[in-house]
Formats: sequence, C-alpha cells, structure tokens
Amino acid sequence: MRTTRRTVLKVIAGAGVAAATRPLFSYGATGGPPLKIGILAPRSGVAGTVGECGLRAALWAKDRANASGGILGRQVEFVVEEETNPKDTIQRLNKLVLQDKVDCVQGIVSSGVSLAMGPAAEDMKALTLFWDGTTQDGTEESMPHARYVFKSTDNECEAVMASLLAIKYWRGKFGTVAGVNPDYTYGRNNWAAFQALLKRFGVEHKVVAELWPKVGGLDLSSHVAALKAAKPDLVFSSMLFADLPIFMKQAHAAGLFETTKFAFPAAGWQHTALKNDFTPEGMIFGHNTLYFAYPNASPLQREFVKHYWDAYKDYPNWEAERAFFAFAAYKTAVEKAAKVKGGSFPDKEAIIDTLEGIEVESLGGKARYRKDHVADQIFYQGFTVHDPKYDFAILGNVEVRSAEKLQKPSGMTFKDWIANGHIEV
Amino acid sequence: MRTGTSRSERLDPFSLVISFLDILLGGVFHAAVLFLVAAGLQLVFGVQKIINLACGSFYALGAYTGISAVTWALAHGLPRGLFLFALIGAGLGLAVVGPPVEALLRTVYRRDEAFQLLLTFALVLIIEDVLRMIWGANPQELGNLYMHYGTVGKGALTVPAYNLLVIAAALLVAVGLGLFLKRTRFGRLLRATAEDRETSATLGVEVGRVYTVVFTLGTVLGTLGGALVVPTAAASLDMSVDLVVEAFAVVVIGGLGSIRGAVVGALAVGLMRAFAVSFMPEMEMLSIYLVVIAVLILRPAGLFGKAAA
Amino acid sequence: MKAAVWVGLGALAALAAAPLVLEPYPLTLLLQFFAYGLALLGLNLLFGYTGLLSFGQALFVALGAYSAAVCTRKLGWHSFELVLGVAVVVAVVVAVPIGLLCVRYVSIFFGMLTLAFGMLFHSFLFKFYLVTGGDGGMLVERPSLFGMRFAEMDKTMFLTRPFYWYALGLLAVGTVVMWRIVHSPFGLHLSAIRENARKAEYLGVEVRRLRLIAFVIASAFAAVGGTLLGVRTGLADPELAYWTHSGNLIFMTLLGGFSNFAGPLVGAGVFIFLQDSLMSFTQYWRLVLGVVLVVIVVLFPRGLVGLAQSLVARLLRRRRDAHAHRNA
Amino acid sequence: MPTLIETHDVSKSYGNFRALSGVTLAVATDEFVSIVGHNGAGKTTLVNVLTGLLRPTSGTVTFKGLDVAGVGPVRLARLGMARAFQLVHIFPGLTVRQTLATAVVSQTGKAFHLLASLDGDAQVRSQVEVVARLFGFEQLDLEARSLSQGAKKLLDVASAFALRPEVILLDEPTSGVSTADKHQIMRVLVDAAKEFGVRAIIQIEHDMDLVSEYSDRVIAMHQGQVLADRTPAEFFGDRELVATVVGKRRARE
Repeated sequence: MRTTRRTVLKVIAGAGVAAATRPLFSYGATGGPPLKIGILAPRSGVAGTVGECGLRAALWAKDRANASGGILGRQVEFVVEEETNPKDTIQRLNKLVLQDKVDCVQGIVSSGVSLAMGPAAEDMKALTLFWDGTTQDGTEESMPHARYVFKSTDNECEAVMASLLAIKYWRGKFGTVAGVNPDYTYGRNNWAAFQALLKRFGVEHKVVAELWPKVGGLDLSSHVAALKAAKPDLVFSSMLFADLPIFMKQAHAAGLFETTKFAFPAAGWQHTALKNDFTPEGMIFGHNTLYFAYPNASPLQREFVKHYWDAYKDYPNWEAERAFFAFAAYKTAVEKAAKVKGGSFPDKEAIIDTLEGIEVESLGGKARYRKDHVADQIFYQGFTVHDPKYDFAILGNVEVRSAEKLQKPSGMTFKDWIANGHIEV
Repeated sequence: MRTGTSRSERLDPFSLVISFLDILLGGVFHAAVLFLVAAGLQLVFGVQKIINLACGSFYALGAYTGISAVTWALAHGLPRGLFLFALIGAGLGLAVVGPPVEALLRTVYRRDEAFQLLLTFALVLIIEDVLRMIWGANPQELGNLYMHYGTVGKGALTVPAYNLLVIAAALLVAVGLGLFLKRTRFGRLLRATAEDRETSATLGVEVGRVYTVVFTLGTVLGTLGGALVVPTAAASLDMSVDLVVEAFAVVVIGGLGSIRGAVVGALAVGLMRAFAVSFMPEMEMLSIYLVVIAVLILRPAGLFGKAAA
Repeated sequence: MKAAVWVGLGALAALAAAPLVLEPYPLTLLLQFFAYGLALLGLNLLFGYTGLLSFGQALFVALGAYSAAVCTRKLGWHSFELVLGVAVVVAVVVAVPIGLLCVRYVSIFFGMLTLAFGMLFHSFLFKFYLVTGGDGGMLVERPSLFGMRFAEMDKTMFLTRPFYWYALGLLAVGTVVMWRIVHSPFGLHLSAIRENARKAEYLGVEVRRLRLIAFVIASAFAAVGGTLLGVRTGLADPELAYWTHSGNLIFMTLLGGFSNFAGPLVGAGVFIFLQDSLMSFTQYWRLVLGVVLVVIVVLFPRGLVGLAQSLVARLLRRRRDAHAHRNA
Repeated sequence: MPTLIETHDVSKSYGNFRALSGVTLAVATDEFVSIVGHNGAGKTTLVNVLTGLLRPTSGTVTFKGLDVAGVGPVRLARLGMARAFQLVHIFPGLTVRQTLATAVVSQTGKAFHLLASLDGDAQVRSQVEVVARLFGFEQLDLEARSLSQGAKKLLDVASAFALRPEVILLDEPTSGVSTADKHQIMRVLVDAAKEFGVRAIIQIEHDMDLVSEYSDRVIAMHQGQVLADRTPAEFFGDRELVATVVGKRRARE
C-alpha cells in the first residue's frame, strides 16, 4: 500500500473527481463564502493508515458535493490538521474553531483523544462529528448529554457482534478463552464486553490468559509464547493497528492457528495487510461499517470502491464510511434545515436539531444519528476465506447487523444493557 | 502461570517445560533484537562518551531501507531465498550516514554533555521526518517473507528458522565486536582512546579518524540490526522513539561502555519482558524501569561498567 | 540590573493587555507559554544555575496536571488555590525521595536516572488503567479562581480572560521568586556547585543538600506549570510524562539560552509559537524543529538571548568606536 | 596550649602500597608547620587525611577534639579547617567577588537564605572587600578564568582564608611564581592569618628558603613515615637528615 509522498492536499488536485454522475442534492444556489470544515485525522504512527483512508473518503465526498454546487451553493473547503496526542489535538481544535473559524469539525480516530475532545468541543460550542473513538465508559463519563458533539457508534459494537457470532457458531466448541487486546481504553472495553456476553448467554468458559500488548508494539514474540503456553481454545483479540499483521505472522509461525479459534472484531483496519499465507480461513473477522467486497453493496459503495482503487490502487477500510457519513449527514442536515427556513443558510442550533434523528445513504448503506447524538450504522462481519482474486483474506458468508442490535439504547448504561437488555444471538 | 483445567494434558510437567522453553526462546529473541540496537549505542558511548539518542532512529532507517532493498531486489529477479543478502546490503550500505553525522557531532565535542545529548535529540526529530518523507506515514512490512526459511522444532516448540538466524546474527556481532576490540590493532587503539582521549592524542593517535570510524561502526550496528529484524516485525515511525528507552535500559543495566554489559543487559531485559508478559502482564514495562533505577542506585556503573559517578 | 526590571515590567504590561487586543487563539498559546515559562524557570535553576541536566522534568509537569484532574474530577475540590497547593505538595513529596537518589550523580548519570523515573511514571499512568484512566487520561474540570466560578462564561472566555490573568500573575510571581532565589546566597552556592563542585565542598558548600533543594524547587515550579496546562487542555494524559516531552523542555531552555535568567522564558515563547505555526504550515514540522535545534546547539550555544546580547554589545561597540573615531 | 589537630598512629594504604604508616603528630595554636619530603613521601596523602578527604586505613584523626577521620571537606570547612590546592581550583565562570563571597556565605551560615539578596548583604560585602584588599585584588568583577595563573593561585588561597578558618592547609602556595614574588605572597599569607585569627598554618613546601624563614616547625616525611619533627634550625643543622629528605645537591650548599 504505497502512499504518494506529496502532501495530501496536492493529491486531491491530482486525483480530481470521478465524473460527477448524479449530483446528490441540488437546491437553489444561495452562494456565499466557502463553507469551511475542519478535519482532524492522524497522519503518522500506528493510526496513520486509518486516518489517511478516512481523509480520502472525506475528500471524495467533498469533491462530489462541490461538483454539484457545494452545500446550498457554497463551495466546501477543508482545513486539515493532525490528530496526535490529546493535549496537542485539543490545541489544533482551538486553532480550527478560534482562528480558522470553521463551520464544523469532523474526524478523530483514537478513543483516548475523543474522550478529551468531547468536553473541549462542548465547552467551545463547536459542532463536532466524530468518525470513531467513542468508547462506552468514556462517553458516559465525559459527554453524558452532548449538544454540540455527535458521537460514532459505540466502539464496542464490533466486539458485541463478534462475541454474538462466536456464541452462535462456536458455543460448546470452546472451554478455555484468552484475550490479547491493545493496552488502552478501546482494548479494555472490548475484552470486558466479550466476557460479559459470554456470562449473559451462560457460555461456560475459563480465562487462561489476559495479555495487553503495547499499542503499535513491534515485537509480539513473548505474547505469542504466552498464548502457546496457555493453550486456549478461543482467542479474542481487538488488535487493529500495525501490530495485528505482525501478531498474525508470529502466531502463524508458532503454529497457533492449527488448534485455536480466533475472533478479530476490528481486523478490518488492516485487512489488506493480513495476507492469505499467514491468515487462516474460518476466523471471525470484523469489517465494521464498510466491507469493500460485500456482494450486494449499494451503487454508491461500488462507485467509491472503484474510485479508491483507481486513485490509490488500494481497498478502503471502514474509516472511509465513517468519514463519508459525517460529511453526508452534515450536508443533508444543512440542506434540510435551510428548506424549513426558506432557503437561507441555517444557524448552528438549527443544523443540530436537524442532525438529531437524521438518516442518510452512506457507503455502508442506511446510516442515521439517534436523538442522543449516537450514530447508528450497519456492521459487516463474517468468517475468513482465501479468494484467488485477492492476496489477503476476505469474508466467506457475511453477517449484516444494524448497530441498533449491537449497542445500548439511549438512557441505558452499557452494563445494564448487557446484563438484561434485549440482545439476540 | 494460571493453568486451565478442562484440557488434561496441560498439567503434566512435559508441556510445562516446553512452554517454559518457548517463553525463554521468545525472551532470547527479544534480547537479540535489543542487543543489536544497544551495541551501537554502547560502542559510541564507550569511546566517545556520547549517549546517542538517535540510535533508535538509525535502527528504523535500517528497517525501512531493508524493506525497500528487498522489494527492489525481488522485483529485479533476486531469488526469494536470497532476500537476506539484500537486507545485509541495505544495513551495511547505510554506513554512508555515519561520517556526516559524526562531523556534525564533532562541532560540540569540546562542550558540555548536554549539547551532545541535544544534538542527537535533534537528529531523532530530523530522521523521523526524513523517514516520513521517503516512506510515508504508514508502517511498512515484508509480509510473510521470513517464513521462506520455514520453522525448526515440532509440536509446541516450533520456532521460525529466521528467528534463530537473528539470534545467531546478534551472537556473531557480540563475539565479533569483542574480538575486534581485544585482538585487532585498531581495536586496542579504540580502547586506548576510550580510556584517555588527551594522552592518546599526544601519543599520535589520530583521534578524529578513530571517532569517525567508531561512530560509523556504531551506526552500522544499528542499521544492520534494523534491517535484519524487520522481516519478523515492521518498520514504523514511532519505533525510533520507543526503542531508545529499551536500548537505554539495556545499556544502563549492563554498564555503560562495556560490550559484555550490553549482552547481559539485553538478556536481562529480554527475558524479563518475556516472563512478565506471561505472568504479570500489568508489570511488563514497569518492571524494566524499576530494575534500571535499582541498578543505577546500587551499582551506578552498571554490572560491567567502569566507575562513573 | 535596572534595565532588566524595566524590560520585565514592559513585557508584563504588554501581556496583561493582550486579551483586549488579540484574538482568542493566540491567547490560548500565551496560556501555554505561561505554563511552560514556569516549568522552565524551575528546570533552569537545575540546568543553567546548578549544572544538572534533568531529562525527567516532564514527570513533574504531568504530576501537576494529574493533581488538578484528581482534585477537580475525583475529589470535587474546585478552588484553584487548593489545587495549586496540592500540586506543589505532591510534587515535593515525590521530588524529595527521587532527588535524594539522583543528586548523588552528575551529568550523564543524573540525566539517565531522571529519564528512567519519568518513564516509570509514564508507564504507571498508562498501565494502571483503572486508577489513572490509561491513555484516555483524566478530565480536569474548570476550577474556581478566588472562589469565583465565572459560570456565565463559556470555556474560551474563561480561559482567555480570568484564567489568563490568573496564570499571568502566577508567572510574574514565579519569575520574581526565582529572580530572588537566583540572586540569593543560596543561588551563589548553586553557581559555585556548577562551576566546580569539589572546590565548593572545600569552601563549606553542602553540595548534595543544595542540589536536592534546587531539585525540589524545580519540581514545584514544573507542577504549577502542569496544573495550568491541565486546566487549559481540560485533561491530563500520560503523554505529558513521555521522555520526548522532557527533551522539548530542554530544547526550549537551550533555544532561549540557559546562561541567562530570562533565556528560558524567551525560549518557551518562541518554541510554542514556532511549533504552532509550523504544525499548520507543514506535515514535516519535526524536521524544521530538528534543524533549528542543530543550528542553536552548533552556532548559538548561548541561545537567542545570548545572540541578542552579543549583537547589542557589537552595536554599542561599533557606535562607541565610531564616536571615538569622530573625536580622534 | 590546646592542640588543634592530632593524629595517632595513622596509616593509609592503597592495596599493598602503604602511603602512610604510623603517623602520630599534633599541631597546636600559633604554629606555622612546614611539611617537606620527596614526591611520594606521603605529604599530600597526609594532608588529604587531615582535611577529611581520605579515611585512614587505621589510626585516629581529631580536630579540636572531634574525630574527623574521613568526614569529608564540607563538614571540616564548617568546623573551621580550610584548604588550598597545589593544582589551582577556581570557579572559572564566577567573578573574584563571587568566589570570595562563596566562602563568606558558608562562614556566615547564610547558605540556606533562599530569598535574601546577596548584593544587598552588607556583612558579606565588607568581609569580601577586606579579603580582597589584603590579597591585592582591585577589580573584583573580573571572571576568575580571565586572571593570570599567579592571580588564580592567589584567589584560590584567598578564598580559603575568606572562610576565616582556625587552621589552614596550603599545598605549595607559591609554586610557579618568581622568587621575588614568593616572599611577597608569604608575607600576605602571614598578615592574612593574623587579620583573620587563623590559629595554625600547615604548608607543604619544597622551597627550603621559605621553610626556614617562615615556619616554626618542620615535619619531614619519608616513605610514608615522619622522619623528623624539629624546629627549622635543628632540621637544617642535621646535614644527613636534609640529604635524605631533600636530596644531595641541596644538602651541600
């Protein structure tokens, strides 16, 4: 996955826009100064790949919108800043809101950063749409009733779905269980969700190893050795950064895959790096809200995947869908709010009211924001197969579930929902 | 070690010994990786009394160049089995980086250690962005190429042959470096300069040239190490900053300036991490810093270093 | 000495007037400058005046931020005076044992030992997720200043008005206190230790005890800076304690010039505004900062203030020569 | 006449080399003691033991009745014992005023005055000026590194005197200085001792003229032992003793 070296902005100019087939929505052009959207995405380190994929999708969505007259006739401009650690990213948020005076902020991938950004954006009354990064206890604690911040689906959705699939297809086939989850908020919450669901559905199990590799660590030989010693029947791992392919290589070399079943709820971020020669078939594999090779994908998804391959000779992961949804939701909300007010550009409060409960056609199909500002999209997971068309593992049968069935309804805590909420395997 | 109950054979001593050996081997592999990073740092400090914070950056440079060299070589018809030589070529080729960097450091030899330390800190910042410019922000890796050499052993104790090769390379470097310093004329020259820069200069030792060679050798140890290890892992921008801390722990435990100390330090850190991961996951990195602090307090010179404070 | 006082007062007046003139964003940068200014005053007491290069000063900056988080979030104490007191006490309690161990060593070993302690705290913050919130860090709620909560103000207004002046006041007080310390008999003994610790011992200077006191003072200043950072960001996260953050602190001190009292303050200001503008200008801002550091270390070891002083001196000399030439 | 410094059967060995063996001596008030002997005779080791820098392998060292074996220079400086070195020890970056003030601050116990202004302290200022005047330093704001070698040596000695010690140990204070200046410096030392109430001076010296002219007592060291402890007249009278201690040529003159 060779990326062009020129700065990302130049790439946009070069790539240009696929012929604008059908303009999304065309309303009376009200014209006016360009609409500025601030994008906060990681461009280095472990999450660099993911941030880039999201940015490319956002740019595609922007160019499509601009080609058909922008939003209410105003051309959209991006101000792109780098998401790094919480302290510096809040500094960039300040710059976007106070100096660049952007109309909306979209982005954020890491859960740690989102927990810090949420309260900061609320305080600054900055309309912010998160791509990713909101975990369970984080949101309950930091953004109980957000007004200006719209959160992604709960980060545990993929873990819940993977757990449900494991229970549905492998109940009775595993006794001992091991966890290898990245050592940060996201990893800890996913592992907790998996164990809670096993308890909820009365699956008798014993935890034989609980490992916490450092995020982005490059040497996992000790972790693989520990797993081999523990001899688990099932390994649940929400690893999702560059350390995942390394773990797979070293686990394959150690012969772990012959005896043990694996569930990877978030492997989608690294799907092109999980080559067939070290990724076995029959593993539970999560693609989150975008599976690029979904047989009956929407025309929109097909057009995007084709554009992505033509422009970058690569296949997108789910971050693209998250970025597209944030942009599409904002665009649709602004246009809807304008219609109610007779065509003039709506103010922030009006946009927010329209965003609450909005439903748009995103890359992964129907996607909407609930009244409590939590996103609700469609999740894709399945069992890996080797397909001659690709040198990396893709999905055999694909299970599709809406986030409604995978995350707590508004007003309920995560623990109550898992213990006695309505969940079907 | 928490043993499961439902599978009977897990309790018998044979499999306990096997998994112990397996963890041990994982630890030794990690120790080999650490030694390759620390050896360069140790050599440069031993002779020039400079702590090179950029040792991790040279290692990362070796890793990235290694990947490009292999990709290029395979594309130009090099048989898959010979990818190792492309790696070694890349690692050694980067010796070219040594002299210019040493020339830069030379401008501050006379001054306080703080200046040398900060100059290498500047190199960390510079090299990270140079890597970003050339290879982009995303981690690069060579897929499963290293499995081309297959695995060794059977059953629970199977290990990739390439891992053993890395361990062997580290041993080779350790022994080679030891012999070089003790046996060869230039080696003795280095140790003399290390002992006392002024008197060596008065005895006609061309100190400038010695420093250039030593720093370049230290650089090559880093870049070669990076290239050799990359097939089993990946090259990412953060490795240059993360590795510094572990290499630093190895050098402190082993004793500043002593190659033998680096070997022992690497084994200590490697094994500690391997067993901590299996038994006390929470304490993994914490345990290493505690040992570093304990060593710095009880034996400031480290296990093999010369008196320092 | 007179000139320095006038320059100081002039800067203070300008900074005090800034909120009335500048846009909110540069004001948040100035807030960061106040926080780092305090931390660097402490660091330079150790580095510039006592000759000890600490590579773990970020430990105490993080400690200050986390104290603010624990006080406001976990314990519900919102009085900022109380938070500052707790931060200083916590810093001193942590600094004394670490100082006792570290001051026995010098140069490279002092640097390495302090770096090791910094990383120990970083991995503690990261690992003990349940206690510290791991990588997500801990939120810092808005404190009350002298009992006033300014609830009617949104965060930006609060940060760029009342909190801004409060922080400026803290920096001014910190500067005056550090100026007195550096020009006191205690300060002279620290400089003697820097110049020649063995000779100082023979003149009855209690080297270890004074180094420990300097270490503790430096950690208290860093903790106060840390609380300001914590409140400004609204969060304390483990990255604050990472070793490269300590490296940046030393970078700023050197950029300004460590052999001059005001050097670190200048260094903090220039670094913050330089990094901020670079980050928006190019993706390769680390490269530019690295090159700036090389230029400073190799060509201008006495930093920007040192450079300015030598330029002014040369200017005066040229004018005096010209004057003398005309009369001759 | 109370003894100031007393050593009893002190020996010091490095591995199997015995630098000092069985040294017993006492120095009382108003004595100017010269220690003479070849290089390696143990002179410097003896002074290092007396100034608490080295802990003797065996035997006791007392200063004003207190056991000070290996107690370290800081404590001894506080107790009133100062020392200047053969190799010049100065604070390169500090000015003459600051160097002398360092000693005065220690002596007046103001080291822990964190917020008091140094420049505004009249007591420190006056004591510094007294020492400076006595040792002939006019420009007090010159940095030590910019002084001549002789001036640096003088500053080193002056800073020891600024401690107002009761006993002062000097290690060839006039080495590397022209013979004309030697006597001039010795006179300054003696005056300063009187001015600051220094009760005893112990000086390692090679220049026999100075030894004979200024000291009231000569301790001759040879291979780690005290060969003789006599008045200058007795010492120079015994030709054979001078030969072993100082060397043939000098003995003949």
